[in-house]
Amino acid sequence: MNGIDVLGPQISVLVAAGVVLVADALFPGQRRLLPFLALAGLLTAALWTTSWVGRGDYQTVFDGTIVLDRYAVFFQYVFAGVTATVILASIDWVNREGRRQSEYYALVLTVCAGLMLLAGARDLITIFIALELSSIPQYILAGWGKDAKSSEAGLKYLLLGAVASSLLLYGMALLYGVTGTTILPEIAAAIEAGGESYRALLVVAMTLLIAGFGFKMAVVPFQMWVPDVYQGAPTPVAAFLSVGSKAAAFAVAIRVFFEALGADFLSSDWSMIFAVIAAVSMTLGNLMAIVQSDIKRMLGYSSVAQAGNFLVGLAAISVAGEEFILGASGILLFVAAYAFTNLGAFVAVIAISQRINSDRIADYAGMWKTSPFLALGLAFCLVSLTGIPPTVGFWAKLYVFNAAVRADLVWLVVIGVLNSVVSAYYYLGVVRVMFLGEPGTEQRFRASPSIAVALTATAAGVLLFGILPMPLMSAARDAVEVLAR
Amino acid sequence: MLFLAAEPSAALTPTIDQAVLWAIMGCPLAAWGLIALYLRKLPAIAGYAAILGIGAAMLLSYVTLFNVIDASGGVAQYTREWFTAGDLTVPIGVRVDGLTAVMLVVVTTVAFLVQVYSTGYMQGDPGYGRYFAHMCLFTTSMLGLVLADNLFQMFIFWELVGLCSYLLIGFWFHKPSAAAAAKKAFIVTRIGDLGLLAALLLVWTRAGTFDVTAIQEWAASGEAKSALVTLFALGLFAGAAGKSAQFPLHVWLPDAMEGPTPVSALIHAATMVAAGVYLVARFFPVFEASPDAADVVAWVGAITAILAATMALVQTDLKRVLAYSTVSQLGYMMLSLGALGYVAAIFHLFTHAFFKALLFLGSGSVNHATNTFDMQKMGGLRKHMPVTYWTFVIGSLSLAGIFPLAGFWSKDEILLDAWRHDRALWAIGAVVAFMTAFYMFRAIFLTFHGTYRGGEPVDHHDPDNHFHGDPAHPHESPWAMKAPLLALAIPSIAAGWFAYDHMFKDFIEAALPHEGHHGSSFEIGIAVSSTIIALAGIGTAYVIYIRRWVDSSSIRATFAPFALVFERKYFLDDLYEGLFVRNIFYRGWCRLLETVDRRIVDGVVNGIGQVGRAASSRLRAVQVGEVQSYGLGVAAGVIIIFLAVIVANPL
Amino acid sequence: MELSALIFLPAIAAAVILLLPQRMEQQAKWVAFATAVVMFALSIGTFFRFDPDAPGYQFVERRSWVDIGAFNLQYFVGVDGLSLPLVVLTTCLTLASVLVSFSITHRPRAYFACLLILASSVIGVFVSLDLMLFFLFWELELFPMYLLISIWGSGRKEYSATKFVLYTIAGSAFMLVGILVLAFAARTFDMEQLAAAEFRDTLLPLGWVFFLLFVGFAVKLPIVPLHTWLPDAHSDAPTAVSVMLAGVLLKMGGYGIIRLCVTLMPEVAHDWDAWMAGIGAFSVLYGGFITLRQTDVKRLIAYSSVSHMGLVLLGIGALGATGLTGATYQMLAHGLITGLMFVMIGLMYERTHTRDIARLGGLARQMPLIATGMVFAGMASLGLPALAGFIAEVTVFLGAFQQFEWAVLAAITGVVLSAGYILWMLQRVVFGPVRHEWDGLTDQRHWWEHAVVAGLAGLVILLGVYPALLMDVIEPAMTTLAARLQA
Amino acid sequence: MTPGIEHFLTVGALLFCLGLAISLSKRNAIGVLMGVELMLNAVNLTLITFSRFAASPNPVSGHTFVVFILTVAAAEAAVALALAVAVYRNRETIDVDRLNLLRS
Amino acid sequence: MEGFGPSLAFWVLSALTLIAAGGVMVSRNLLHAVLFLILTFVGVAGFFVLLSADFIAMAQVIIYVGAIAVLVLFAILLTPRSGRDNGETRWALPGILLAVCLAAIFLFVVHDTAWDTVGDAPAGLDARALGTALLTTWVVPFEIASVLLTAALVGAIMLTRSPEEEAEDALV
Repeated sequence: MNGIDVLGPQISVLVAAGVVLVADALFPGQRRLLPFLALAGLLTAALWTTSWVGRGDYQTVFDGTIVLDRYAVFFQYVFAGVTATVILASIDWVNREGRRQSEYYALVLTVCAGLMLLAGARDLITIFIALELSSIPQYILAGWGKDAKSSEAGLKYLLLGAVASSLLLYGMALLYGVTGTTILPEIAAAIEAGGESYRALLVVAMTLLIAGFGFKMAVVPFQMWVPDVYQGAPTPVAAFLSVGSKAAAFAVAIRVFFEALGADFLSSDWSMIFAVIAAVSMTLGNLMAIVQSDIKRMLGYSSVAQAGNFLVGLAAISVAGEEFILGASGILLFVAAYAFTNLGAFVAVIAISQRINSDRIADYAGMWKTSPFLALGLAFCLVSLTGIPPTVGFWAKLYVFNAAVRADLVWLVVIGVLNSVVSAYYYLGVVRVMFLGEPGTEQRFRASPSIAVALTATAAGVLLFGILPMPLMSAARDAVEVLAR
Repeated sequence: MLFLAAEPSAALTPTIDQAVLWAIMGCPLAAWGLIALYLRKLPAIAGYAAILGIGAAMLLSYVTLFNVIDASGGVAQYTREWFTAGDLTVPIGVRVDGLTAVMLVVVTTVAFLVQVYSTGYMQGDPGYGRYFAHMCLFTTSMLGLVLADNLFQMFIFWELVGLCSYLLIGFWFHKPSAAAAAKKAFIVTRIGDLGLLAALLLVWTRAGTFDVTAIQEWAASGEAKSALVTLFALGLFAGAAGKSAQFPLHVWLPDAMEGPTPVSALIHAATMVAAGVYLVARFFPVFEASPDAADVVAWVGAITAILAATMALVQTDLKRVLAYSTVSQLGYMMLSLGALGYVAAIFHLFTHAFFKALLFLGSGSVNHATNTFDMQKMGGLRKHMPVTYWTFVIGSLSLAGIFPLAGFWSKDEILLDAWRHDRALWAIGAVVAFMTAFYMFRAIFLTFHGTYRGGEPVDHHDPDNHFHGDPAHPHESPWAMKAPLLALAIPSIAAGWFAYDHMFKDFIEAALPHEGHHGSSFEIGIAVSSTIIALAGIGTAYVIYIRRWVDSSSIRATFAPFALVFERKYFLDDLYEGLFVRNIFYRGWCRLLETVDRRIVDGVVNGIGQVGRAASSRLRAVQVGEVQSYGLGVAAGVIIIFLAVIVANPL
Repeated sequence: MELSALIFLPAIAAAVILLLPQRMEQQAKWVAFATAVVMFALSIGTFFRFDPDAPGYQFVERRSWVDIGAFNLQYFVGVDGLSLPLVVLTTCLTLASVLVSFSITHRPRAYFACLLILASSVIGVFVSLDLMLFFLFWELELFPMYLLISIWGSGRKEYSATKFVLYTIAGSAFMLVGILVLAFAARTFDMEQLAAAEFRDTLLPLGWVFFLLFVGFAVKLPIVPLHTWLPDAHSDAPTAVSVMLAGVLLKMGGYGIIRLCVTLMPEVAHDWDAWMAGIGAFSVLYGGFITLRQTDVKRLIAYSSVSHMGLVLLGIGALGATGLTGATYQMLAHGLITGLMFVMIGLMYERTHTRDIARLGGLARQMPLIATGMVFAGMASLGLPALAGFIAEVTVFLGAFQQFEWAVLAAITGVVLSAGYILWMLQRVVFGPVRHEWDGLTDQRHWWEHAVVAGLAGLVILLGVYPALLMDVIEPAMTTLAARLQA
Repeated sequence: MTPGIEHFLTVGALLFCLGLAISLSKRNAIGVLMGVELMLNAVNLTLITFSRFAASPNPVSGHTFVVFILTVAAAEAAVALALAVAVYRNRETIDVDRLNLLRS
Repeated sequence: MEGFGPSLAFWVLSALTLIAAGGVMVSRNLLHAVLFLILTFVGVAGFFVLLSADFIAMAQVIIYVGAIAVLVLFAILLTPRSGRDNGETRWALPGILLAVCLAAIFLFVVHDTAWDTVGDAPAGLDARALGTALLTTWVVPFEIASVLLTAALVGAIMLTRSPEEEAEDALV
C-alpha cells in the first residue's frame, strides 16, 4: 500500500480546497456551487476512507510516521462529517457576510485535512505539522468576520495558541532529547529501556504536552480563551472549533499518552492529572456557564465542562487491556456523540442568531412559537448535552462513567454525575426560555434548506444513536482495539 | 371455633344459616346502594326504601334472636379467609351469639323506628335522599360491627360507623358549627381508635389471631404476660372510650347534637355510642384477666358518669341535657363493666337504647313544634303535645330508674355490682342516679309545664331552613313521628321485665367462653335505696321548678363557681381546642416544623443554587478579557501540574 | 410482546399525535384516549394471564441490545408480582389522565404526546430487568415531565419544573454511580444475575452502594428531607400531571428500593432496616404535621403524599413478606386515591381557578358531585376501612410492628394527623356557608369527568373490599423475596 | 570550561523562559509575537543541541523538526501580523490589554 | 566540543543571545525591540553553526532575519497610530515571576538529568541527510508545510484586504 493511497482522504480534501479556489477564479458566476464542491471533496474523502474498511486494518507508511488503522478511520469519518456539517451551516452566513467565499471553504477544508492527518499521525513532527495545519487556518477563520469582535477573537486565539504550541514544542523537544527519536512506539521503547532515570525530565515533557493538548481540548487551566473566542468568532467557525479541534486533540492525546508515555511510572501520573483536571474542568465550566447570558459563551463554557467528561475517559486508560479499551472507546464514543450534539446545537444557534440578530439567551424567548423546528432541534441537542435519554449524549456519558468506575475512579464519577445536575440547570434554562418565553415577534420563520439538512442530520444522529447506540459503540471499540495490541 | 370444640357445655349451636346473617347486613346496604345511585332525587321513595331495607333486617334479626334463644345462647361462627399477605391472614366472617343477637335486635329496632320517624321529621329537607342513604349505610356498618367475628373486621366497621357519624353530624354542612362538630367527632374518636389499632397490632403480633373467640381464650388462658394483656385491654378501652365518649374523650358528643335529631337518637344515643360498651363486653375475658385494666375502665366510667351528670344539670338546651345524660349513662355502663358486671352493662345498654332513643325522638318532636331546643323558650307544651309529653315522661322515668320501668331493673343491677365491687363506685353511682332524676325532670318541667314562651321565630331569609309550621302556635307532630314514640315507649316500660336471672343473664353469658357469675341477681336493699334516691331527685326538681320554693337562679348564684365550671364543661374544650390544639400544637409545633421545612430543608436546597450562582459570578471576574491573564493561566497550569506530580510522587 | 407493546404503543401514538396536521389539533385527545384504552385493556389482559404462583419473571423478553465487551446491556423486560400491579396502575392512571385532560386546548398535540411518552417511560421503569434499561427509562421520564409542568402548569411553574428535574437528576446521579459499581462487581447489568450474585470486593463498600441507590429512590418517593420538590411540582402542575406524578412517579421510588436496594443487597438492607423504618415513620409524622399548616389544596395533598409514602418505607424496612406486601399495596392504593384526589381538585380548580383554601367554601352546595367525590377521596386518603388505603396501611403496620414497635406506634399517630388535615380541608373547602362568588359554576357534567371519578372511586372501593385480588398477585413475589432476605 | 549539553540546554531554557516572559507581559500584540518567536527559537536551539549531543538512532530528525518549526513560525507570523492589521483597522490599536470587547 | 575556540564562541554567543533577548524585553520602543530580536536570531544562528548545523543556521538567517523580522517591521509600519510603545501590561509582574519559576524547573531538570551524550557530532548530519529525510520519511509534513504556507498566505491576504476591495467582491 503506498502513501498516496493512505493519504487519499487528506489529499482529496486538499484538492477540493484547491479546486474551490480555482473554480471561484474561473467561474465567478457560479459561487453558489462552491460549498457543494467542498462537500464533494469531503464525500470523496469519506468514500476513500470507506474503501479501506474491508482491507487490512493496520498499515504504517513513511517509516512509521503515519499509520493507517481503524482508529484513524474512525476519526476521519468524524472529521469529514463535522466539516460537512459546518460547511452546510456556513452557507447562509458566508453569503450574508459578502466576503470571498472560495477562500473560506478552502480554509475550512484545509483545517479538515489537518485534523484528518492528526488522526493517523504517529510521529511528533507529523503531529506538530498537522496540528498547525489545522490551527493556523482556524486562527484565520476565527478572525474572518468583519467586526472588531471577530478580529479580536482571532488575534487572541492566535497569540495564546502560539504560546501553547511553543510549550508543546518544548515538551516534544525534551522528549526527543531523552529518547532520540520522534516516532511514538520508538519513544515508548526507549522509555521502557531505561527512561525511569529521566523521570524528572519526562514529567516536565509530559506536563508541557498536557498544556499543549489541553489548550486544544479546552480544559482548565488552559481553557480561558474558549468563551472569548467562541463568542467573537463567526458562529460556524465556533462550531468547528468546539468540535473539530477538541476531537483532534483527544485523538492525538490518546495516541501520544498511551503509545508513547504508557510506561507505568508515567501513566499513573498522567492519569491522576487528567482525573483532577477533568473534575476541575467539569466543575468550573458548569459553574461559569450558569450565569452566562450569551448563548455562544454559554456553549463555550459548556464545552469546557464537556471536555472534562472526555478527560474522564482519558484518565481511565492508564492500564492496558480492558480498561484501556473501555476508556478509549468511551472517548471515541463521546467524540462522536459530542460531534452530533454540539454541532446540532450550534447549527440551530447559527440559524436563530442570524434571524434575530442576537446571541442573547433572553432573545431566544418564545422560539418554540416562531420557529418550532429550530427550537425543537436545539432543545433536543441540549437535552443530549445534559445526558438525558433517548439521546446519544446519555450513552456517551454512561459509557465513559462506566469506564471510569472500572478504572477505580468512583470519586470522579460522583463529581461527574453531580456536574450533570448543574449542567441540566443551564441547558434546560435555555429550553425553558425557548418554550415558555413570550416571543418578541409573532412572525414565524423557517430555516434555510442547508441549515435544515444540517440540523436534521445531526438531530437524527442524536436520536438514532440514542436509541440504538450499538453501531457507534462497536465502531469506537473496534477503533481502539488496534491500539491496545 | 377451636375453643367451642373444647367446651362441651356450650354444645348447642344456633342453627341459623349464615346467609341470613349476611342478609341482615345486606338489606340496609342494598337500600343504601339504591338510594345513593338512583333515589337521591326522589325523596318520597328514598325514605320508604330505607324503611324497607332496615325493616327486613329487623325481621331477620328477630329470627336470629329466636334462633339463638333456642340454642340457649350458643355461638355460631362462619369464617373464611379475606386476604393474606405473608404471615398475615385476615379472616372475614360472622358470629352470632346471645350478645350479638341482642345487639342486632336493639340496632335494627331503634333504626327502624327512627327511619319511620325521620320520614316525618326530615320532610322537606333538601338533603332528604342523602339523609336516608347515610342512615342505611350507618345501619349496615353498625350491624357489621355487631356481627363481626374478628377484631380486624370489627375495626373496619368501627371506623365506618365513625364515618357515618361524621357525615350525619355534618348533615347540615352549610352550618359552620355542624361542619366543625362533625370534624371534631371524627378526630376525637380517631384518637381513641389509635388505641384500638395499637391493640389490633399487638394482639396479632403476640397472639397471632384476630378471632374473637381465640383472643378471649388467649387472654383467659394466662399464657400471655399480664402486662401484655393489660396493654391490649387498655388499647381496646381507648377505642371504646373514644366511641362511647368516655372522659377525657367525651367532648365530641355534646357537639354532635348539631346533627338532625333522629340521628342523635339512633347514633349518638342508642347504637354507635354503645359500641364502645359492646366492644369491651365482647372482650370481657380480657378485662377479667387484667384487674388493672378493669379498674381503669370502672373509674373512667365513674368519672365520666358524674362529670357528665353535673354538666347536664346546668344545660338549657334540651338536646344537650340528653346528650350529657347519654355520656353519663355510658359511663355507668363502663363502670359496670369495670366492676365486672358484664350482664348488667349489656342489660343497661339494652334498656337505655330504647328509652334514650325515645327521649331524643321526643325532643325532636318538640323541636318540630317550636323550632328550637332551648328550654327557656318552651314551657307548657303538655297541653299542645300530649303524646310527646307522656312518652317523654315514660322515658324520663325509665331513665331515672323508677320501678317498674326498664331503667329501674338495669340501673339497679349496675349499682348492685358496684356495691359488691367497690363502695366508692356505688356512691358515685348513687349520686349520679340522683342527678339523673333531677335533670331529667328539670327538663320536663321546663319544657312541658308552666306557660309557653314562644319558641324560636322562623328566619325566612335562611334558604337552608325548612321549618314549616308556626312556632308561636305549637302543635302535635304527625303520626309518622308519634307512632315511633309510642312504639319505643313499650320497651322503655317493659324491657326490664325479662326475667333477669333466668333468661337474659344466661343468654348473654353464654357468649363468653367460660361460664361464671358475671353479674348478680336482684337485691332488695339496693333496689329500694336507688328508688328513693331517684324519687328524691324528681322531688327536688319539682320543688325548684314547679313549686318554686327555691329560686333556681339563687341556687346558681350560691354555687356560682361550680355552675361556671359545669357550664364551661370543666374547661376541657378550652383546654383541648383553645390551648392545646390551636396554640401549642397548631401555632406552635406545626408552625415551627413548617418553618423548618421552608427555611431550612427547602432553604438549603435553594441556598445551594444561590451559592452556585454566586460562585459563578465571582468566577466570572477572573475572565477579564485580557489575553495575558489567560496566558498566565496556561503558564501557571504547567507549573502547578509539575509541582503536583512531584509532590504526589517524589522523584 | 405484551410488555413491549405497553412500552412502545404510547411512544408510537405520541409520534402519531405530533404528526397530526394543525387543523386536526383538537383530535389529538382521541388518539391519546384510544391509546390509553388499548393500553389499559392490554395490561388488564396481562394481569389476568399472569400466574402468581409461578416463580421468577413472566412475559419475559430478552434480547441483546448493546454488547460491547464488558458493557453489555440487554433489552430485558418482564414482570413479577411486584411490578405487574404497578404497570396496571400506570395504564389505569394514564387513562384517567388523558380523560381529565380532555378540556385542554392549549397545544393539545404536544400535551398528549408528552403525556403518552411519560406513560411509556414509567412503564419501562417498572418492567425493565436490566439495570441500564431501568436507568434509561428512569431518566427518560424527566423531559416530558419538565415540559408538562413548565408549559401547561400554573403559578411558579418554571421554578417548580426545574426543581423537579434537578432533584431527580441529582438523585439519579447518585443512583448511576451505585448501578455502575454494582454492575462492575457482578460483571453484568442483568437483574436476575445480579440478584444471584454475591458481592465481594466492590469498589465501594456495599453499604455505600446501597446508600447511593437509596438516595436516588428516596428523592422520588420522596423521603424527608428530600421532599421539597414535591409540593412545588404538585401545586404548579396541571391536573393530569399531578395525577401521574402522585399516582405513579412516586411509586418508582418505592419500587426501586424494593427491586434494587433490598433485592440486590439483602445483607445491607438488614443492616439498615431500622433506619428505613425509622425514617419512614419520621416521614409519616413530619409530613402530617406540615400538611396541617398548608393553605393551598394541592400543596396540602402533596405533603400528605410525603406522609403516606413514609408508610411505604416503613413497610419495606420491616423486610418481611407482610411488610413488603403492605408497602406495595400502599403504593397502589395511594396511587389510586391521590390520583382521584387530584382529579377532584383539578375539576374544582378548573371551575374556581383558585386553590387557596381561604377563598373556597361551601362548594357542596354548588357542586354536589364534585364535593361528594372530594369527600370520598378524602375519606380514602385518611385510611377509611373498606377503601384501599386502609388495607395497605394496616398491612404495613402489621408487617412492621413485630420488629419496630415504636416506629409503628409513632406512625399510627399519623392516622390522626391525616384525619386532621383532610377533615380540616373538607370543612373549609366543601362544607361551611355557601359563597355566592361560586354560584354560577357548574358541577361535574362531562362524560369523561364522570368516567374518571367513577372509575377511580370504584377501584378504590374494589381494592378496599376485595384486597385478595391484588394481594394474591403481590404476595407470592414478596414471600419469595422475604425468604431470600431471611436466608 | 568546555560547553557540554547542559550549557546549551541552559541557554535554550533561559531563552524560552525569556520569550515566555515577554509574551506574557508585553502590551503590544507585536511585542507578544516577538516573545513567541523567541520561544520557538529556544525550541530550535534545544532540538539542535539534542541532535548534536544525544545518542540517537536518527539524529537528523531533530534538524528536520527545526525546519518545520521555522516554516510554521513564518506562517504563524504572517497570520498574526495580518490579524493585527485587521484588529488595527477596526480598533486603531493593537494593544492586547485593550482588546476586551469579549469578556463576561 | 573540545578546545578553546568553541568554548569562547559558546560563551560569547550565549551572552549575545540572552542579552539581546533581554533587550527585546526591556526596549520601550518597538522598533528597538525588533532590532534586538534580529540580534537574538543571529545569535541563535551562531549556536547552530557551533552545533554543526550549518544548513539550519542558514535557514534561520534567511527565514527569521529575512522573512519574519521584515514581516514584523511591516506590521509595525502598517499600524502607525497604535504607537511604538512596547510597554508592559498590568500582568507583567506575575508573568515574569511565572517565567522565572518555569526557568527554575527547566534548569533543575536539565542539570538533574544524567545525559547520555556522544562526544563528536554524529555522522550524517549534513544537508544531504536532511534533504533525504525531508523527502522520504517526512515527505508528508514537507508537503503539508507548503500547503500551510499557502493557506497562511491566502488567509493573510483575506484578512488584510481593505474595505474597498471587499466592496468590489460583493459586486462580482
